Amino acid sequence: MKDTPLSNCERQFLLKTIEERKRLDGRETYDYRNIKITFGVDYGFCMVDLGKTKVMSQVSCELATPKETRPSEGMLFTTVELSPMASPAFEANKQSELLVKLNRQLERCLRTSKCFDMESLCIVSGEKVWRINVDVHVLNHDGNLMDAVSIVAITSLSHFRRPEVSIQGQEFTVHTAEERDPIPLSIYHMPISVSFAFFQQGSYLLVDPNDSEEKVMEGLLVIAMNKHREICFIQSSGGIMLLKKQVTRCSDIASVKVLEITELIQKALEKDRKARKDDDKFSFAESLPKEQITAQKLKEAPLEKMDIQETASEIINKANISPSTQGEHSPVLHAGGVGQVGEGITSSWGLEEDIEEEGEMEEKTTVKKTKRKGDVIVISDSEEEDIVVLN
Amino acid sequence: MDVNEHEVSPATREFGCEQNLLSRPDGSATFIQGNTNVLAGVYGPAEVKVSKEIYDRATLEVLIQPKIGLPGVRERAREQCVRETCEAALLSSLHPRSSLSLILQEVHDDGSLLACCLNAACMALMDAGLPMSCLFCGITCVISTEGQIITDPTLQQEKESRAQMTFAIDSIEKRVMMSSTKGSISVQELQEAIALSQRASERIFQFYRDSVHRRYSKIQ
Amino acid sequence: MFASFKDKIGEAVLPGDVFTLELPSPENKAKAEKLICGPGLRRDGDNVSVCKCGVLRHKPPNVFWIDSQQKRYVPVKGEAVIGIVTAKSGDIFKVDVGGSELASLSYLAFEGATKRNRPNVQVGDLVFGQFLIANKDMEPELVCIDSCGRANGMGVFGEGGLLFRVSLGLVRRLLVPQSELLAELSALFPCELVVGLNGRVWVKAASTQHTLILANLLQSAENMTAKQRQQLFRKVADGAL
Amino acid sequence: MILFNSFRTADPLEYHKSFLKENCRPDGRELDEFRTTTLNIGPISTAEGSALVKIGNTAVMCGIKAELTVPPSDTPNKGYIVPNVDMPPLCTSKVRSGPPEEQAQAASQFIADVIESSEIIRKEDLCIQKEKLCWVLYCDIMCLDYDGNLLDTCIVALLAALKNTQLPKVTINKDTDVPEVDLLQKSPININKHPIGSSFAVFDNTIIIVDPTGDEESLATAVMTLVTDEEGRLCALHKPGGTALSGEKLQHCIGRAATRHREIMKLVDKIIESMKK
Amino acid sequence: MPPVDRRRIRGPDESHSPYHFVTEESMKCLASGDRRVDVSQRGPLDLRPIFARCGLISQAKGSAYIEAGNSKIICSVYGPRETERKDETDMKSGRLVTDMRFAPFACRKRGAWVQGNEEKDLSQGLLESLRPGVCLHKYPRSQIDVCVMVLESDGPALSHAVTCASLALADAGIEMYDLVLGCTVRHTGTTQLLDPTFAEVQDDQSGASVDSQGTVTLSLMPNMNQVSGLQSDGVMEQESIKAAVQACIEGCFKLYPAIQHTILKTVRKKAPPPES
Repeated sequence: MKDTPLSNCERQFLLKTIEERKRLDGRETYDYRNIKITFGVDYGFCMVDLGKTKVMSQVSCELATPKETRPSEGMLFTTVELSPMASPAFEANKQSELLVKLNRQLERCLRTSKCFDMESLCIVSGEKVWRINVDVHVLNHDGNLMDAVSIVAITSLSHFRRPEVSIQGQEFTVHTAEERDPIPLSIYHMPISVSFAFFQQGSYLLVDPNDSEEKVMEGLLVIAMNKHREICFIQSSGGIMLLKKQVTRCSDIASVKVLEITELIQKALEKDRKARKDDDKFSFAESLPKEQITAQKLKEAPLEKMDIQETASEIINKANISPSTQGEHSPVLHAGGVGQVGEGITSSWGLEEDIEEEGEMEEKTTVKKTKRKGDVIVISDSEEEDIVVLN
Repeated sequence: MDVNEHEVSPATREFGCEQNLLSRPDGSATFIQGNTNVLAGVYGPAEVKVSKEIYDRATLEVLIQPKIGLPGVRERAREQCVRETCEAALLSSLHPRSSLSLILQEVHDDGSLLACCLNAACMALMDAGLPMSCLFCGITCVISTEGQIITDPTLQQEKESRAQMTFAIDSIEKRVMMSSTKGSISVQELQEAIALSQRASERIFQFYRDSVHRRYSKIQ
Repeated sequence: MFASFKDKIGEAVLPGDVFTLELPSPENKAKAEKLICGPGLRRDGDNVSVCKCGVLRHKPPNVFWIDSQQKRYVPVKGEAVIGIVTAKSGDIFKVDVGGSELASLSYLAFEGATKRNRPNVQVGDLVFGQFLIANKDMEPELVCIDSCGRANGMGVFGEGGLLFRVSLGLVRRLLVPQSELLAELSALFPCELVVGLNGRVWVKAASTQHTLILANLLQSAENMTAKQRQQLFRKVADGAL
Repeated sequence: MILFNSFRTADPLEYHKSFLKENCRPDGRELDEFRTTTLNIGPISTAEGSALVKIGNTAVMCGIKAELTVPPSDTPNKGYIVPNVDMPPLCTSKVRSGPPEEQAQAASQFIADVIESSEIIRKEDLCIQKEKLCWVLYCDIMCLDYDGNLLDTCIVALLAALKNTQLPKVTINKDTDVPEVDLLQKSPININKHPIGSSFAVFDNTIIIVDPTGDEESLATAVMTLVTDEEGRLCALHKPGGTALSGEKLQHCIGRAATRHREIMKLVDKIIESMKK
Repeated sequence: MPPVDRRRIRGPDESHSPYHFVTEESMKCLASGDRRVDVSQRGPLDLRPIFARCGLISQAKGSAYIEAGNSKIICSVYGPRETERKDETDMKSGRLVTDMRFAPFACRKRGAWVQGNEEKDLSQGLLESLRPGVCLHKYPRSQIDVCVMVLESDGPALSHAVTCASLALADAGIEMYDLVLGCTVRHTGTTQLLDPTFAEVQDDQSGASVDSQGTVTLSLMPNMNQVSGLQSDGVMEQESIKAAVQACIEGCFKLYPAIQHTILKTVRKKAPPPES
């Protein structure tokens, strides 16, 4: 499917508003859209809404053999998936340029920046380590996927807990959540990416561009940073030329944004932690927006089971009164290992091709054919069971 | 049948849904059954690839995305079930040579996942405003080791059961559109489960109706 | 299922709901057969079944249809839409109207256009036109002239203005004669407004600021009652934004 | 005749319906009549067990290959059964070469579910030594000619091939901890249950026919496969969508499936019997 | 990590064929399998009895099945149909597409579902052998698909595949200059074995002491007496190769009457002669 094309009219209007330092959704130049962070039942699940952009992530772990180069370190695998749900332009299982870029950037953001302790994931050096998988799904694409993906990935990693392992020499036991409380990963810092869109040869910039702004932008600068103002990666794309001044300004803005977002994530994590501690049963139904008329809820309810058995028996009995009129066919055997039943239409497959393994090659087929004719007795509609024809 | 059993396991868990929650798809819905949650998005009628074009009806594609890892053979089989159920409900001959795509994303599986997929699919198709001859809903039943039939089971109940059945029921005559079973089932058990599902389906259809009423409540 | 249509008018109905026509008494038999089913309704013998969810509407004496809030547009003959020109090929333009296929638009289907005097239309431009051909089996065709060959408000859009998308239900509400919403909107700021039945709205006011406000107001009017909406509009008029 | 053939090409659905109206089918069968089922057990000597099954034109070959592996860590006393159905481009013009398409994948999953549900073989029987060694049975089912009713054919092929399977004796050498395989001592595996499938197709929401051909499958509004075992229990009621059926109609189909089960069981038993002679 | 096949049901990550662990005494019984020890039964230059039949697969335009000893091969032909690759520059003549596969249970060691390199090579070999025999210029802008499935492999499969495929092409009514017949000779030291079995091929490789051993596969168009394909593996002297090629050609001519007969029978069945 194709995306709706951008009309000249929209393009011109967008550029004009940007020149007037306005944005379509009423934001200021440096404003982020609303960020909403939701957690689920499982540890390591997180859903992030960045305006209308929606992404979700699930962290899981499994036991694996470590890499030979790093025998005492755990492994981290990140997978971003662009669900065809997110945009009509996305196709399932297609390695698009955007997907490759997002995957690569997320990997740089999390793995290369060493944001959590990989060594604590080692169980037996060189033999068994934890492999942490981050599965990110993009569910609705309204621009700035990179920032949304980086927020959801680091938040779900911070939320995740892995089973505890006790080691006795070379032997180890993995404890279930009932036996021992699962333990969180030790996160050193939270790298968060901040995207800047540039327009008019870099004379205007916007933070957190949405889909239509991304369509008219000339260049993009992504800065990933943690709250200690340490830059984890910078990526510029689109072939714009930026002044040193502009980059430093962006990194200043990024540091403020990262601080805000980190605080937001911490708060959300704290809230969830408290809710779990108070044993507030999480429910997805509770997380539905109550004020919206597009949402609806229904409490659990019993079902009257009284006469179910009678209804069922009745149906069965009724069917048994008129038993199938179709008589059973009796099988006919042609040779050791070959037989047939029924006499509906016969197939284009002769019966004999597999059983003829002996005989002279030359005249074989015809000889066999004639010989066989007398052999096969087909019993029609017979109720007798013991008629077997053998060679 | 004593009344206490109902308290042990409710026939249906808490339901929730939200329609039109995604901005990009033509129709979207999330459906919640207890802790099971599925998100659905629909695009179409849209442009169809020439290789997939059908001259007298729309081409429906269904994609089920698991939460962890990539989809495999099990998802393919489920997609087939959902697709053929939707095809029977949709009046696809009204949009020939076009494509309809339905994407289902597992958000959390706590039992009855296929049923929840069907419910989310139906809600999303309704939201997209695609013409349908009837609605459908999904209900999962399991038979516990004691022989008790439990509707809308949790993952735990599914694991402890000896047999599992998922049905799709149509909204007009409450008949069986889709059936997928696991485990060995006696004929009596099957018919009981169908009868129970038919009864449970009425609640789900009422829930659909209430949701739509609420959604259109502000348009007079 | 339901005895009659009449009780359900103005209420939300779901696909699969079936109405039985009132059994016609001999004298008004002719009348009952004349029932006209609009979008979302299908006649099946003596029954009328619903195939889309939405609100059942009735226009006396005997027109019924379903008003739904869908997003995807399906072309209908005679409807006026805003299209985006995606390509020029030979004597026609290919226009994206939001349907399942691109619509075609002839060079000659503009007011005053001749073989020599071709209209100035570029790829990416917006056009306002109506469907000359639109059915499920054929490629839709747009024209920018009415049956008398006059533009009648149709044609290529000029410079400026903003294009945005709303639901198809809202568009129809904007286009009902004496639409309250439209009246309230135009009372706020003087503006040019073009509404396509395919859910695309083009607006142009005196300043960018005003254009933006109008667009945002329209988009938020989707799920509001008349009262909520008027409150919001009043707030805007008082200069809250 | 020529007119009739062109009717078939021009409007296949009406063509079929005109027969169904008269309670018969284009190939001359009654509505609840199966096509001739031919079974050839053990044609492949390189497989531990094999069977070729034809239902009408549809032909499926199942070959069982047994290999040795370590039992799964969560069930250390069980072996593996790995079924796969493939529809190579050989069997129909609709499939192009490449990985299996949806139909074949769904069939693989269905066969896996039937194996699981019916407990055709106790997986415990495949374990040679707990936590150390077990058999994995690769049940590779290949469609050679596709003319409808793939699932029934696959199940009969699988069952017959499993009945034909002979596993060599395996012992673990205490000193070296290496398994030793004695090809001279082979024994059959214990078949715990005998699942047999019956497929149905629905036309116009009302007419139910058994054992649909390829044409009938593509024109039907719904298809359904019922799998029963010898105790009359259902191992699968597989109806992937399509038009709806009432409980009563299902019950009728279950009755037909029971008759079919007896029929095929007799066939399989007779052939196995004849091979022993 | 190899990419995981998500379109099939997966078994354990690793499993081993029981033949790896066979005890010595039962190994002997394996090794003594199907070989020409007794010359009176089958001489070194005798073919195995062959059974051939056309038109088994109802869905295909043409099909054939061949059984030679334990080797079992089935082939179907689809087309001529619209070519898939439209960008191909040469549209004047048709395209022949071959796909040769082994069923996973066809060999003693279980094969993978995914087409391996060996199968791709064989497909290519099959294509090269068949192409000279087919009047491709009669089918412009179209393609003819030949699918070969080896159900059981007992000895080199390519030669039988060629014969089977040309039978299927004939059955499909594809215009051909001549039939294409395949034959294989196994050369070990001084002996030459026509139409070898798996055991015969296997046995030689274990006895590595022989310095001249190899396999020659040849495809022949018997009426035109032209060789359409020749392939040889292993190390052989020129003289041995000459002899092997001659043996192959003779083998093909031995094969010819049986194949001719099969075709005649098929034709007669399709269009029975008017009864006089």
